[in-house]
Amino acid sequence: MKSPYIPATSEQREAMLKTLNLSSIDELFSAIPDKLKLKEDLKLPGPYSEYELKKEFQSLIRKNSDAASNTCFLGAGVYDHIIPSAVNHIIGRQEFYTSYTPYQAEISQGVLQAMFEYQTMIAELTGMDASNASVYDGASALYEAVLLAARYNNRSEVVVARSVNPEYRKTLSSVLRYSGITVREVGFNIDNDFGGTLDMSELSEAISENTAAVVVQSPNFFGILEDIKSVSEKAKEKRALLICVCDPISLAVFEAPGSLGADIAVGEAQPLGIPMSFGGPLLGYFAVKKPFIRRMPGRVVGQTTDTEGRRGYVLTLQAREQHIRREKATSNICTNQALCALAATVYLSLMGKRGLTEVASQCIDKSIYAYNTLLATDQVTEVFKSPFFREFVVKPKVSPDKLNKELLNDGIIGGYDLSGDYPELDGCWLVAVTEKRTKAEIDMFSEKVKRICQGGV
Amino acid sequence: MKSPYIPATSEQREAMLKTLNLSSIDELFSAIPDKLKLKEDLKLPGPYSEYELKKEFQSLIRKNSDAASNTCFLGAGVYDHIIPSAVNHIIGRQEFYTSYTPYQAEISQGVLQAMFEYQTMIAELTGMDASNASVYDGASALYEAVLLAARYNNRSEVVVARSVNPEYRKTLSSVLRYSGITVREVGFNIDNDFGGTLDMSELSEAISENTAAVVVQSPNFFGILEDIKSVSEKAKEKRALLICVCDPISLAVFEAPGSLGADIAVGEAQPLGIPMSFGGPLLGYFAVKKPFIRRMPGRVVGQTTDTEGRRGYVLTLQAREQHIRREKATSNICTNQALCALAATVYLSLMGKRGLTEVASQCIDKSIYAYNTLLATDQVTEVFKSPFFREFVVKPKVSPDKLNKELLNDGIIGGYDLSGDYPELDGCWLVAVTEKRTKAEIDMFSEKVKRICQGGV
Amino acid sequence: MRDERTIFEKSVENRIGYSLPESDVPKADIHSVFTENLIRKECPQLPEVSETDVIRHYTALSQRNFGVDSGFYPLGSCTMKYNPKINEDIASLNGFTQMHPLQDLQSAQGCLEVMYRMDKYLSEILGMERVSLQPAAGAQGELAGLMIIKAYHESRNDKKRVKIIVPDSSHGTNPASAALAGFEVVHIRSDERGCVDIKALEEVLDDTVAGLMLTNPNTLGLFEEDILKISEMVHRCGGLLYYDGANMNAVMGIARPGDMGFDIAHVNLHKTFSTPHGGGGPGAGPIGVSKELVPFLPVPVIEKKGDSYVLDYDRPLSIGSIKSFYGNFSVIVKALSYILTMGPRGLKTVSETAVLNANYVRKKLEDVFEIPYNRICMHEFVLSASRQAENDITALDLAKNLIDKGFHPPTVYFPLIVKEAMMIEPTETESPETLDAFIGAMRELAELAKENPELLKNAPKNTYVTRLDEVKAARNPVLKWSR
Amino acid sequence: MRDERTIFEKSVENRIGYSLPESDVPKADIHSVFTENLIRKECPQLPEVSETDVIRHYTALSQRNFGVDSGFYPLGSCTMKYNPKINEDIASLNGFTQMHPLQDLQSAQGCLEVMYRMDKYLSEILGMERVSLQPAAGAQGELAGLMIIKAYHESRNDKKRVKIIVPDSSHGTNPASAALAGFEVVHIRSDERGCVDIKALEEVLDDTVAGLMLTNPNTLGLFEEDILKISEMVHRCGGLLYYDGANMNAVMGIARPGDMGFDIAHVNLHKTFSTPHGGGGPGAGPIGVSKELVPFLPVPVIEKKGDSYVLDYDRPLSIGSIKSFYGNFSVIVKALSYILTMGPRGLKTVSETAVLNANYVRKKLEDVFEIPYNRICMHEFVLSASRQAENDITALDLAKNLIDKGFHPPTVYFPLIVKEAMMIEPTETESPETLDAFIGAMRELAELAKENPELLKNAPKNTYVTRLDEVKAARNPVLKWSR
Ligand SMILES: Cc1ncc(COP(=O)(O)O)c(C=O)c1O
Ligand SMILES: Cc1ncc(COP(=O)(O)O)c(C=O)c1O
Repeated sequence: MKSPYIPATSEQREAMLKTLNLSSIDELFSAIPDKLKLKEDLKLPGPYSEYELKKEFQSLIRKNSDAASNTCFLGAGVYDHIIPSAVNHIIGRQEFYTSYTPYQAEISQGVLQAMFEYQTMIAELTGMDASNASVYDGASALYEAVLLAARYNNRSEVVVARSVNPEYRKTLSSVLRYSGITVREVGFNIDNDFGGTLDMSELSEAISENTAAVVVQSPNFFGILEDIKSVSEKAKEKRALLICVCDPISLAVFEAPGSLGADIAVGEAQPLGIPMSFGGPLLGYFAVKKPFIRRMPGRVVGQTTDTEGRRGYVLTLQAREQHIRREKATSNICTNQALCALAATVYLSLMGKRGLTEVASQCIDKSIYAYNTLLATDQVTEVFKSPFFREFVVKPKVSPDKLNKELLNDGIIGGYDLSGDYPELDGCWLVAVTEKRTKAEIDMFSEKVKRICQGGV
Repeated sequence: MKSPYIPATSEQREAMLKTLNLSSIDELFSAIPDKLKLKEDLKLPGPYSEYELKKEFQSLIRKNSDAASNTCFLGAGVYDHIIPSAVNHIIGRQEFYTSYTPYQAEISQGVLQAMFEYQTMIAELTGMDASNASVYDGASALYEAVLLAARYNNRSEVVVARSVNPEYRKTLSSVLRYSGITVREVGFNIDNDFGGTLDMSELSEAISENTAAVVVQSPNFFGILEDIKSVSEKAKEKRALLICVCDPISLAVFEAPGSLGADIAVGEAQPLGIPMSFGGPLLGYFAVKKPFIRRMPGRVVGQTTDTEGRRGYVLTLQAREQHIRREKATSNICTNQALCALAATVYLSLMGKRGLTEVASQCIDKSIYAYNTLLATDQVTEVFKSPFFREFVVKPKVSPDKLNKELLNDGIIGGYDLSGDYPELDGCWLVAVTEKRTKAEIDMFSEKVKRICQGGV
Repeated sequence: MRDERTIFEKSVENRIGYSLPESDVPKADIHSVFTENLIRKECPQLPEVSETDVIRHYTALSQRNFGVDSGFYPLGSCTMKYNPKINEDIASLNGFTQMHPLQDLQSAQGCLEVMYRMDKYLSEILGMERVSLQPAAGAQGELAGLMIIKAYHESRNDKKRVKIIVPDSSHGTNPASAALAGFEVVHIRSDERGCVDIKALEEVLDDTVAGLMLTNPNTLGLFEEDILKISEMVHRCGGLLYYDGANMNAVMGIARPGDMGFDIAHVNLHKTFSTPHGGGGPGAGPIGVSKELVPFLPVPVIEKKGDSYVLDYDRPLSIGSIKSFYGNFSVIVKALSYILTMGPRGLKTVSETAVLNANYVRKKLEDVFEIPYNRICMHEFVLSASRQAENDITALDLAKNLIDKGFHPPTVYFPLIVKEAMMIEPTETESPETLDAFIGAMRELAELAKENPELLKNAPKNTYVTRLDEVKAARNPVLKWSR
Repeated sequence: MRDERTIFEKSVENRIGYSLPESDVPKADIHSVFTENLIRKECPQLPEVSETDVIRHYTALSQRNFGVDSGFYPLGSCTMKYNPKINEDIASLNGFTQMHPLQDLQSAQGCLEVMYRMDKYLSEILGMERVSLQPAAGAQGELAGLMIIKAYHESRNDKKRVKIIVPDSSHGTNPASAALAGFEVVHIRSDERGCVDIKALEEVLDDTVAGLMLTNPNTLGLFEEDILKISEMVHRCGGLLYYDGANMNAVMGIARPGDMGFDIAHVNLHKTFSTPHGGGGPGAGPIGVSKELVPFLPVPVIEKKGDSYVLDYDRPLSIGSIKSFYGNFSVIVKALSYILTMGPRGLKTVSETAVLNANYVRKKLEDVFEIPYNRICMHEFVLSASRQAENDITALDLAKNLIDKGFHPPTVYFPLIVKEAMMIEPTETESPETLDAFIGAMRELAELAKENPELLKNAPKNTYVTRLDEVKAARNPVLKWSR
């Protein structure tokens, strides 16, 4: 078949076969047993020409309601933040996006230096000593962290707050299933002043000499800030490691986990300039304190010098990795999320310290405004009393599921229905409000919620 | 005002002023008479942040019906062809689009070589000896050509077929208004077998010893092929130059003007990978036979060698240009349409000789199919008998204006209403059908036309 | 590594780089549809290459080119400022790029609103009554403007006005456009301060003068201090004033050509308004005119009628069209995006910073280079390599050495009235650190020109090609590739 | 020109590179909302730079990087084929990028259809029953597959199967993933033909074996001719077969892992299906399974219910989730775009051409390089620089010299069983001319290694940095920039 992506012409193919003393392409496959050879074409559509392809995908996206044409109040781990245009212009440079993992350092200084800068930024945001060059997503970052901890202190239990993102906890349980590590979950306060934060007394009970690590998320899945410092103290008492899951934008204004006793900080860096993309690719970040540097999973870039003494960068500490240590590696990860890490690096460079703080502040201001506006409708009620970041829980008079479906008709992507993950929060609704939302949109949102709840759609 | 596009901080500004021994920015403007200095801010909106800006423009484009979401049968000089994705990926490289005219050849070999390749392709398509590196559009290419001709043979009349694009003729008349050159127009056949082609006997009469050039377009504005060869013979008789306006896609299958006696070939190269963009930027091409090379307007790239004897490219024949010859220059053009010329070069490289022929053939096949299908509705009638390329004239039972308005409701951008430019073709409709249209779209189009004409919208 | 081949030399018979839908209508036999003499005998010899070939070829070419994103680009008179990326995104929306210029205007109200607003905003910035967006570049704006001057005088039956005056420092497009519009061009000299010589002007002003073209600040980067006087003089004798707005970046929000007495002004959107230059174009050169000249504007003019925007072609005094349709629309979209991004305060800061940056560089170079008109300049200044010329180092040598140091050279040998001219325009988008680096490089070159001039003779060395033989190119022009 | 600074070293206090809407809601006092100990004492020290700074900085970095569009990239095992530009355009449509994974599924039917179709198409290509798109890369696919193996045996109450067998030529992720899934790893040697040593396999097969992981063609680029026998042996002893699909580019439309007897297979979309590798990721590593193993697939599984696509989480035997949500969706879109572009015939031509190209290069190098298993190979082959090593020229030296000649080097020192290995995978997107250029370069290097080996010791020279000290980097790791 002729294709613009396969340059060898049939004349050239013939000539190459001749060089090989072969008379047909089939002979190249003589090592494959005859009975394995497909006798018919694969049952696939195509070929599509470029323009037909475009039309085909246009017809697919017509079946989607996206957050560009609808107003998004959904978060729950993936957020609709503003992405500066310059980000895509950089990651769209072929030198970046069509290159492989930088095995050959001398012609990969671009990716390598960018990853070095990424590591620096993540370490700075989290207050940790070092970061790797990314893992798949927040969930996989978490399981890598737990595995590190269990191997480090040779313990077999991990204590996880139920206020940690349920997707992460599900993934963790799956991956730990055959590891000999068990998960012990700790509940959260509901009706008291600390509503929405993890239950400290339950935590104290849960931690033991066999606890490899304690996992806490802040802001937690409900958007509520946890008291990491106290958790840290409890963990340290039993010499368990502390693993913190933090939102990177919140770290512009909230204390870094590294300053609060965390040994490992992990999380989802999608909010840093990466589109939601129906959940992937995301960007798992992974940062540690010094003792754990040589135990990190995945790629790490280090600074060094060339033969002329000039600064340069290489993949380093490879002795940890699977391609050298095989089954003894710190992780199996090979391909990571480099281009997303580059996007985050460009995003953080553009935002700078002021910009990121501005984003975080607006998330606070706008989510508080939305919270108050919603409560003022009298159609939703308060669930937790604790202060939150970007996201909050309320209980509307009609079910979240029904509410969301109705809102969609008005061009609004509603909040997350907590009923499935938290039976005790049946009917509760997790609403996210980023800097991208305007007062007008929030007012409209509250108005629609009010009307739907009042049955007057 | 703080802006991401103005890096100097206020501290740095202060320091710079100090270096200049100035105490305020105002002092920099002391040469400007006080009474000229604006006392108030300009009355302009803004500043908009990037995201607000995007929303603002989104709301503007919502007021447009574009040819991506509607089906376009409109041409009349600007065409809706397929543009391969790779074109934009190349012209989106900053090294190309953010650079200036290649005055400094050694760091501009990219643009220079690309323009050299563009010149080669245009010369090849048109069968001419040389091409310049672009002018603004087809219309300006035409007036430049007429000015060249009049200066060359020192004559003061130009004979122009009325079947030449009316936009071009209007522009030509405007620009010639103060030049001492008069335009004499030649009509076209209507009711005979040569319907739609220029009237040869009228042409013979029009050409005189004072004719600087004859201008003919083929395919002409009605999509109909002209007999360039005969026109050429008539022009040569009186030693007038022949200027041909040709569509570059049609040149894949139709004889090149250079082989038919044209001295100058000009036209609109927008169909070569350049979006319609509401009429701009377009791409004027300009090609000539040898005697006229040093009389061309605009930039020309030439091949040369560097100090090591290696092949390289420079802007050349600059002695023709305004920055050297000032009022004696061959033209006033300075900035041209380089990036569009690059797009055309990439387009032609991708298409290659087979691809361009395929595009041209499909234009022929699909426009013939559309013509026959429309006529078969019995609601439109034939106007001209001559064969056409990509575009044809019919006369529908309802006025083109009404038809177009109705069609738009069905997502169709209808043809061009000829009534304004050609009173004798009142009620006639110029319909373009490119390779982009499918049989289904054409059938739907005919069906809608039929229904509208039958009054059953 | 080094691959000198053109795309044609990479062609392989039968290779393809396209992908088109298969036709789903009956195939016509072209030989039976068209007469044989119309049909091309030999297919045009376009390259036969794959998409990979094309992408690699032009990517490699791009790597031999220097853009604003590559580094400092102080090309005087060209205003090579940074082009915000968002403008590119906006202009590439289907809702703009996929619009046909002739479609029903009710279905193109978004496009018309873009143009209507740009007309208004540019009028405000220029201090003019109305703006036409039709001209595709500065030079075409000049042509339109000069035609308006002609039409204006003719409308008053004043046929003797055949001359346009231009200063000797003016850009070549000015006289060239004047000639194209059918005028006789009269050059006048600049005075010792680099400005219009009032005496010289006085001498040529009479009732054959149609108008004066002026760049202000002029191409030396100097504001014409006597502009009010000049304007008064020209008007008194019945002429009009044309403003070449290539240098608007110096005065936005500070002073307006309309207030200075100019009757017509063009702006180069690809300079002041940050639309990228595309390796030579496309640009856009809208022209603004005073109230009196509005009737002469090119057609169409965009008007608002009730809630709708319409195109007005019915303008008997109009000069007509100087280009198809309505101008370089995409470029206009980018410029609108830029204006909205900056707002009135932002545009003023742009000019202030551009002027500050230019003066800073000037100050830091004045002890080592000759600066013929050395006083506070506007957004750019012109230095002369005349001191260096004593050691046989030309402006061109300095330019080529700057390339090796990672900078795009300034404009050289323009304006014509300064010997060994280097015209330096840093723009507001450059940081003080970048300016300092450039100043450092220039000072180093000045030092070398004194101490070790021969070291400067072979630049550039770090480029894909070394110095190119321009004479050879012009003497025996090779303008296309051939087998 | 040379600018070694990091973005942090370009920071200037108070400079900004962002542009955000101003907040239009009341400002909360963060100190009254949150307790003091939650609030950060010191702002994170991010760079303070302008957009121009950022664009120039990362543009300059990009210019120090080599991509597929820069040239030939025969990195064995990585399938560095050209990435069609249209795939990027399609994946960047708002209708895909701006979708939230948790929004009402009725409002995301387009996304679900993309995934449903990819499940079907990949199943067909692999000869499997169903596919999960969840794994983010090959290694995560392996992990999921091995967990399925574990779950399968456990579901049958077969708890003694604790071992996974991998050949010594296997990729490091195989044993690493097996360990992560809680298995004991057993390595077996390859035979003299470079394939699984049947005897060695025989020896380790018993009822403690959970499965065998195999790459086919293997990492030597050789098809495991005895695959049916191997599969029969493993199955007979109660084990399962896992297919590492990194090398699928050799056999699309020609043979299918499912038909070979494999029970589970992953494919790397960022290799075979042409999604760009992004400088290290993201990729996608979907896994396909046989009918028997469908119940164990990760959740959710996409099903069609009437006219709608739905997500099925209610799968009691499922291994659960190994990643958030549904996989690297954007990458999946690009791969779907690729499959539709090629169609069934196209994919077959891809594999045929990839194999032809590899054999052509092998043939043209076999007289000057040692090729340990020199027979018809599949899409890649491994040569050894052992002859050159006699003159002290290593595979690494050859690699670094290729850089200076404009090529990305092949994979070196893998697989581990070949000394001084260079693993060459040209892919089908390379033209014969490019292959010839590479062959020429390799032959020239072989010649130099014989005649003038010292000339090869200092490469690369034409790069931004020369050879880098990796030992230093690892000994005293500097993993972040600090003041
Ligand atoms: C002072 C001056 N006037 C006029 C022009 C012509 O503008 P354009 O190149 O847009 O035609 C230029 C551009 O170089 C210029 O610098
Ligand atoms: C043979 C083989 N198996 C597995 C992998 C791992 O795949 P990934 O990098 O996608 O995790 C690779 C990639 O390098 C490989 O070459």
